[in-house]
Amino acid sequence: MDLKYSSEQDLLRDSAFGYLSSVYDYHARCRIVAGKEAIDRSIWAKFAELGWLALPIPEEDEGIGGDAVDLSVVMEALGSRLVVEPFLPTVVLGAGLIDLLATGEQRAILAEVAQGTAMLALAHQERGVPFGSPRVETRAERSGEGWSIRGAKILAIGAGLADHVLVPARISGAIDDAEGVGVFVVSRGTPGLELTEYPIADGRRAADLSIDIAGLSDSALLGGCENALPALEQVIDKAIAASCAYVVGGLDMLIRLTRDYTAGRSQFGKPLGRFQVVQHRLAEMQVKRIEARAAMQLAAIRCDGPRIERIRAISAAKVKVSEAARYIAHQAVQLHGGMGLTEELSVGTYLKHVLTFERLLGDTDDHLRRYAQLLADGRIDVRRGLVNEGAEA
Amino acid sequence: MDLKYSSEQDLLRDSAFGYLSSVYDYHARCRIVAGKEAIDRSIWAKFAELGWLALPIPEEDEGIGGDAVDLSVVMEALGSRLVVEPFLPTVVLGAGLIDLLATGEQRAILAEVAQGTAMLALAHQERGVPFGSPRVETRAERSGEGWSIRGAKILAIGAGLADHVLVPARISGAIDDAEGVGVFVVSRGTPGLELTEYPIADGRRAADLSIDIAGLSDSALLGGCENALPALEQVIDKAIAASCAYVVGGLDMLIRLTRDYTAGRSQFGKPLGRFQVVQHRLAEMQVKRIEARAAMQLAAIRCDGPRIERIRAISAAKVKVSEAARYIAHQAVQLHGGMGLTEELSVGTYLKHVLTFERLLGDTDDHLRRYAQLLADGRIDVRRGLVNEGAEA
Amino acid sequence: MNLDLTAEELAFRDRIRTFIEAALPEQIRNGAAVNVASAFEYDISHPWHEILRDAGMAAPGWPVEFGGTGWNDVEQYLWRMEHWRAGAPVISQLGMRLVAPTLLHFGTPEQKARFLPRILSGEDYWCQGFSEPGAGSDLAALSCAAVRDGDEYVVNGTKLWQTHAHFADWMILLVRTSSAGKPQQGITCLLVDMRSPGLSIKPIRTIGGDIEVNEVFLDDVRVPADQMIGAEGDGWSIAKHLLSVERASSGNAGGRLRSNMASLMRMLDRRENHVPDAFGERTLMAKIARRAIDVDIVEMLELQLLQSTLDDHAGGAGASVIKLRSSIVEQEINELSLEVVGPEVVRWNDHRPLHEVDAGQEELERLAIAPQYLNGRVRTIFGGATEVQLGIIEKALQASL
Amino acid sequence: MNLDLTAEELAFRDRIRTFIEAALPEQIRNGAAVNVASAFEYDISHPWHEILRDAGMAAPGWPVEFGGTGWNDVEQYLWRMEHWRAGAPVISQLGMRLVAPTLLHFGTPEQKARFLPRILSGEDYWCQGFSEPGAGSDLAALSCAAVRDGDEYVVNGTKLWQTHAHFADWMILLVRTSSAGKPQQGITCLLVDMRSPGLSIKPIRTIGGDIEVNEVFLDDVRVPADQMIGAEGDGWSIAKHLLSVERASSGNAGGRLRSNMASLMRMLDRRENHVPDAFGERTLMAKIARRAIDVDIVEMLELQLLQSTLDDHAGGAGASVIKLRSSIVEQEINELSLEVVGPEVVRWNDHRPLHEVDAGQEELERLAIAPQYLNGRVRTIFGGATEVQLGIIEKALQASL
Repeated sequence: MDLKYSSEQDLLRDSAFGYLSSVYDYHARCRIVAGKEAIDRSIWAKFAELGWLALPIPEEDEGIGGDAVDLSVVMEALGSRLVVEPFLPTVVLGAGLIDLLATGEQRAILAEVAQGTAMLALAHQERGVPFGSPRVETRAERSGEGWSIRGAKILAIGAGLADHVLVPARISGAIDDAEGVGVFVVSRGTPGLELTEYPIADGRRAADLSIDIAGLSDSALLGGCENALPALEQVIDKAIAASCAYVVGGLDMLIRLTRDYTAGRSQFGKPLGRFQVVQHRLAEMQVKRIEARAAMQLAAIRCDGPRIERIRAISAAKVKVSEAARYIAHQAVQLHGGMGLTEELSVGTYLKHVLTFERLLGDTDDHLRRYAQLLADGRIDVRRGLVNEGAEA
Repeated sequence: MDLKYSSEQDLLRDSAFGYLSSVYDYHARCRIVAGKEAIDRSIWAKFAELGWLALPIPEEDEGIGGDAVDLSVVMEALGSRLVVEPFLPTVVLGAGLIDLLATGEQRAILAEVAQGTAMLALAHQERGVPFGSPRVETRAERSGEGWSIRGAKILAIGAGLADHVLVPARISGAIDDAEGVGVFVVSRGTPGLELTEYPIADGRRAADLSIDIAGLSDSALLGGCENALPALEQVIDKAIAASCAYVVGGLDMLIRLTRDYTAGRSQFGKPLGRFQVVQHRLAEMQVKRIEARAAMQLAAIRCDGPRIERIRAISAAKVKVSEAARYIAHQAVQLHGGMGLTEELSVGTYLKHVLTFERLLGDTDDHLRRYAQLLADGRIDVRRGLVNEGAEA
Repeated sequence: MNLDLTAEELAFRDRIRTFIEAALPEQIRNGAAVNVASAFEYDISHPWHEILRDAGMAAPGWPVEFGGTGWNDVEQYLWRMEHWRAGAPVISQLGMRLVAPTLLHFGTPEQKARFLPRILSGEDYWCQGFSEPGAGSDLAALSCAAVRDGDEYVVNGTKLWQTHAHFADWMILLVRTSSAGKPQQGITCLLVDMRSPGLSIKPIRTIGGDIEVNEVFLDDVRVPADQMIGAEGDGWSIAKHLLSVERASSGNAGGRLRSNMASLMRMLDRRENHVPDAFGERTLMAKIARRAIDVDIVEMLELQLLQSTLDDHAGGAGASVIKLRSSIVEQEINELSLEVVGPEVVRWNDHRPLHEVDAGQEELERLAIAPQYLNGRVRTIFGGATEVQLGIIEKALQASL
Repeated sequence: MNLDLTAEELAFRDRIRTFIEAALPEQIRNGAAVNVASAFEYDISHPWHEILRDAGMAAPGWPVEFGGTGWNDVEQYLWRMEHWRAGAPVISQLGMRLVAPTLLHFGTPEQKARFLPRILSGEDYWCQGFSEPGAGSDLAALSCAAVRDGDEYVVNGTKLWQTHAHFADWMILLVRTSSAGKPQQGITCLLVDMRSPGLSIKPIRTIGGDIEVNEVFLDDVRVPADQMIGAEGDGWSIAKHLLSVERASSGNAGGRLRSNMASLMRMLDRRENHVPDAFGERTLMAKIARRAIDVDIVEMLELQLLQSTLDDHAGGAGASVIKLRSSIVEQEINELSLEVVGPEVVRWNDHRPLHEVDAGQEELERLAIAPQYLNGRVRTIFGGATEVQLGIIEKALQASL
């Protein structure tokens, strides 16, 4: 049992927080978001230089071979500044899914990601499909040596920037079958791939995809795999763990901002921070943050483990972090008074990110249902503690 | 539109609160509960004298002909002192159901109730049957000129005291049919009626019934009615409205007790009541009480109206009053510190009543489901306000 | 007790319902439905103001001699309910509901004659000048100063959170005319022409993307002394009166909340291609029931306030209870709306006002949900923050028997 | 990072699991399962104490020379987890976990030699004498006074909330020996024989029906001066140390909460004749999931504390966060248990201890749910009320970078 960061992780943490605090204050972020692409490519290049983009990529694919805890360290730092560059879609979702599925030549994309020369996106969401459902309406059909794909996807974060978009499509079976789904790599500019890009609430960009592609090469199907939903579930779980770390980074910032604002601002003749209800509110925020952080770390630890324990930790984290984040962001705005509701301060932007975090990758009820199902099936035993007890138990 | 008490209701209110404050302090209640019957019959006689037992009974049955708002006035006063005498089972449930169903000679019981010479109970709950379900396992069968009844009931409040117990039993149809249920009047001592009496958490007593009765006279079936479930639903709704009033009476007392205790008790050098978190806690308690009171009054107003609007108001009241009561009772205990957890003060007894209130007659989830079903069916229109708009709207 | 309308009230209700249905242009109704700021956009509320004015119904609460309708409390209540029901905007919030009552109560006959008709007609649009960067909930701390100079006051200072100041012709301003005595003393109320030299406005963008509030800078702004309300030093009691009017009239909260619920139910009905998941759907419906119950109870509290029975049980703090609860319930409905729409609620369009965006009404209504939620956080901050209301309610509780 | 046990730890865990399974009498396990007071009943915990003593495992946390086992932190953690898992009671709460650490830290060699062996053996059962009618969370306000008279102190005053004082042989008592200076000064710590003349006990019944706490009256009680811990006036720092030990060791909260969840799941499985209502059942299951998640996170916090990483992020207030959350989560599990059992949870039996009632174990477990909920309200009051913990957490937040 070891819950301490390794010395490498401590270094990574210092470097990540240090670098971002030097280049990524709120005003810098506002400028980036207002720009044409809504990202800063020089910062992305620096991410590559610092090795962050190579972090979870295996060493044999020119990566660093880090684990989910390493990833959580970087995500927490990114979240503390609400970094908009597409780390999650490129490194966690895109490279993560390629790593799980791709074989041979297909894996070359991983080196491009590590070097910062390729951005990726995952376009898995279809309109009206609930979290965790195996439903895939987008269809892939054999045509000669290759594939043709037709369908539509929505809310693909970072797809407008992506050099390659990963598109799950149904190769066989009925629309809700658990098997028969493959993931295709579709490169930017492929005829028949139409992207409609738009901002989402927190300033990042997403795109809807209209897909009517013919003649995609045989090698576009990752790993030749026609049973990719388990890998998709796994990579989405990793993305949830990473997103939780990102949010937790922001929560720490929100609490500091609020503590400092209430210390400096007087009302009714004394600093707001000396009113007992404000003090207890800050303490409640802190308690929820500490819980959220524990949940996020548990999720990172469990990310690469067996499925049931992974789901138990990931869904727990999504539920706890969502609840904590909403409470903390609401109270941060409340305690900043009117100022918290303006774009002049960063507080509201954190709230906007919390809004998107809560709605994407399954909401609280979705995750409670997923957890409850495992409880009802007896696959989660409430008497079992968190410590891995080995094969016997 | 009139939300003021009538002058008669003001008088009734003054008399009810006045009488009970003179005879029913916490220590008097403790003595009564510790007694053999766990009620005080001289107080019951006084209730009769004051006209409370006759309140909802029609004038033609030697009653006063009051409405549900009149009843709520008395219930609120009874609840402020946690009166244990069986007003709810006798007057609201028992007399209420007889009034709805009984014909001819059967109605004579109403006069006995009004005069205080008969106590009643309703034994409708069967083990494991959810709130609102039409399921009745107890069976009644014709035998010659009369009836035989077999079955079991649980948690019949006040049944150990009752001169007559009202027993719903299935006369025809499958176990879950909406029709085919009648209500039988079974008098104390009827052979084949076995009662097992026990206390419930708040000090009142209930009984389980084991029923194997033969040769019950034909006139035992109230009104000869074999479709009594709608009347049962209606009288249970009335009992919920009345119980809400009872609880709200207690909440007022809890808040006063807590206000006064925190004003008198010092900690860290000043009265507890001067700590801002205590002040805001008291205010939150007060807000919830005021909401609960509004819900209770709406329920009383709607009690005798059309079914949908009745359910809308009754289920709303059960939900709001439950939530308010749990919060207020918990906080009252918390702010009394250790003292709130002892039998020396009355605070904990109110909490015990809240516990029973929440669990009986449908819990919060049951009532949310009932309300949600009407919403889903379009029978509650959220755009419609509370003001009765006449037939057109 | 009963909640029945009399035959006369029913007839009145039918009459105004018919009137509003006929008079309200679809464009205004649609615009109001996608209004994401706290106040209704000027270009939505002003045309409706003109329609009501022409119908003689712009100022129901005013005395008849100034253009009021002579309706009683119940009729005014029904009027407001029907507004929300029809999806009509609230007009001229500041002028009608704050400045006019203040003038009626404290103004000179000349001031009434000069200002009221132009508020009624819509010629003058008003904003308030109370809050300052250092004085929000705590008005007594205000420092914007006015010095008498002959027949004029010379005003210097900064005001913050002036809703629609960028549309306004006039501002009702609180200034400090003396720093002697308690801070509540020495506050004075002036009416200021927004075109006065030395007055400038800095719009502030909210997190919902809207420009609704402003910072207003006063640099040697000269205000004629006959534009003072009451006497020098009366400002505190005028402001207190005005804020109590605001609190009491912050309703019709029930109607507003019902309109929020109606919007939520529309979102529910419109979800496309929703894979039926009985449990998820029913869970959502139970949550909606929870909010619907809250709305029912807020409305019941308002009816109790209207019938003067609420304060018996709230020690006089009934309006605070309603303000506190209605703002929280509104926020909770907003949160539930996010959940009802699901992932697609994160789509964002920056253009304001949203009703100008070239898209279908259904899409606009969906795009409105996230900014309404964000801007809606203001409900528990402005107009007396939740923490302030709790303080008022507690004091009332301590003072009650 | 990982949560794996080493092979040695696994072997240790297996060994103690096997030991407890073999050693724990069913009667004690059943009694513990229907224990409705906060502490385990004396007649449950004492026999288990004797079993552990005979096995040399009564005092794992003590130094080996006094009878400790020499286990490291992880091993002690596993030991406690296995206790909860097996349904074993916690033994001699006060003596083992409060008095002994205090003696070990502040006691003279003579005091250690005199008292520790008898705590270990179970011969002496201890209670605390800190709180007073006027000094609960605010210990500095205590007024029970001791005056030196030769080799003795003469004590007069009243103590309140003494858990199991009616079973105790000894009491660790805080008294005021001086009223000069700050109220924290002048507090002294004495060890008092409960059979001393002048000492009397008034049992207090809780709302759960139990006699667990007491009021203790001291009327000219004479205490030999060699039963003082530390010096005169050291009482405040001794109490602070002791309370911090209590807070840190208030765990294994995770194990306790898991055992509460296990009881809730048993109630769920046992519901008789339950008409299947898929929606209601699934709603309940989602609520149970919510609580199960809370338990997972409390346990994670405890593991972080065990590994000394929690306080980095809690500014040193990690133990307070765990105390606060574990007490609230326990209360929420209790509330959910009421809901799981349904209407029949209102049945009441007055007899205590409940395990003496002549009924089946399943019925007793159901009868225990309501009193456990009621008595469980104490969790957020005693051992540092929630409000006190919030104050500690806020101070730590202010002091952090």
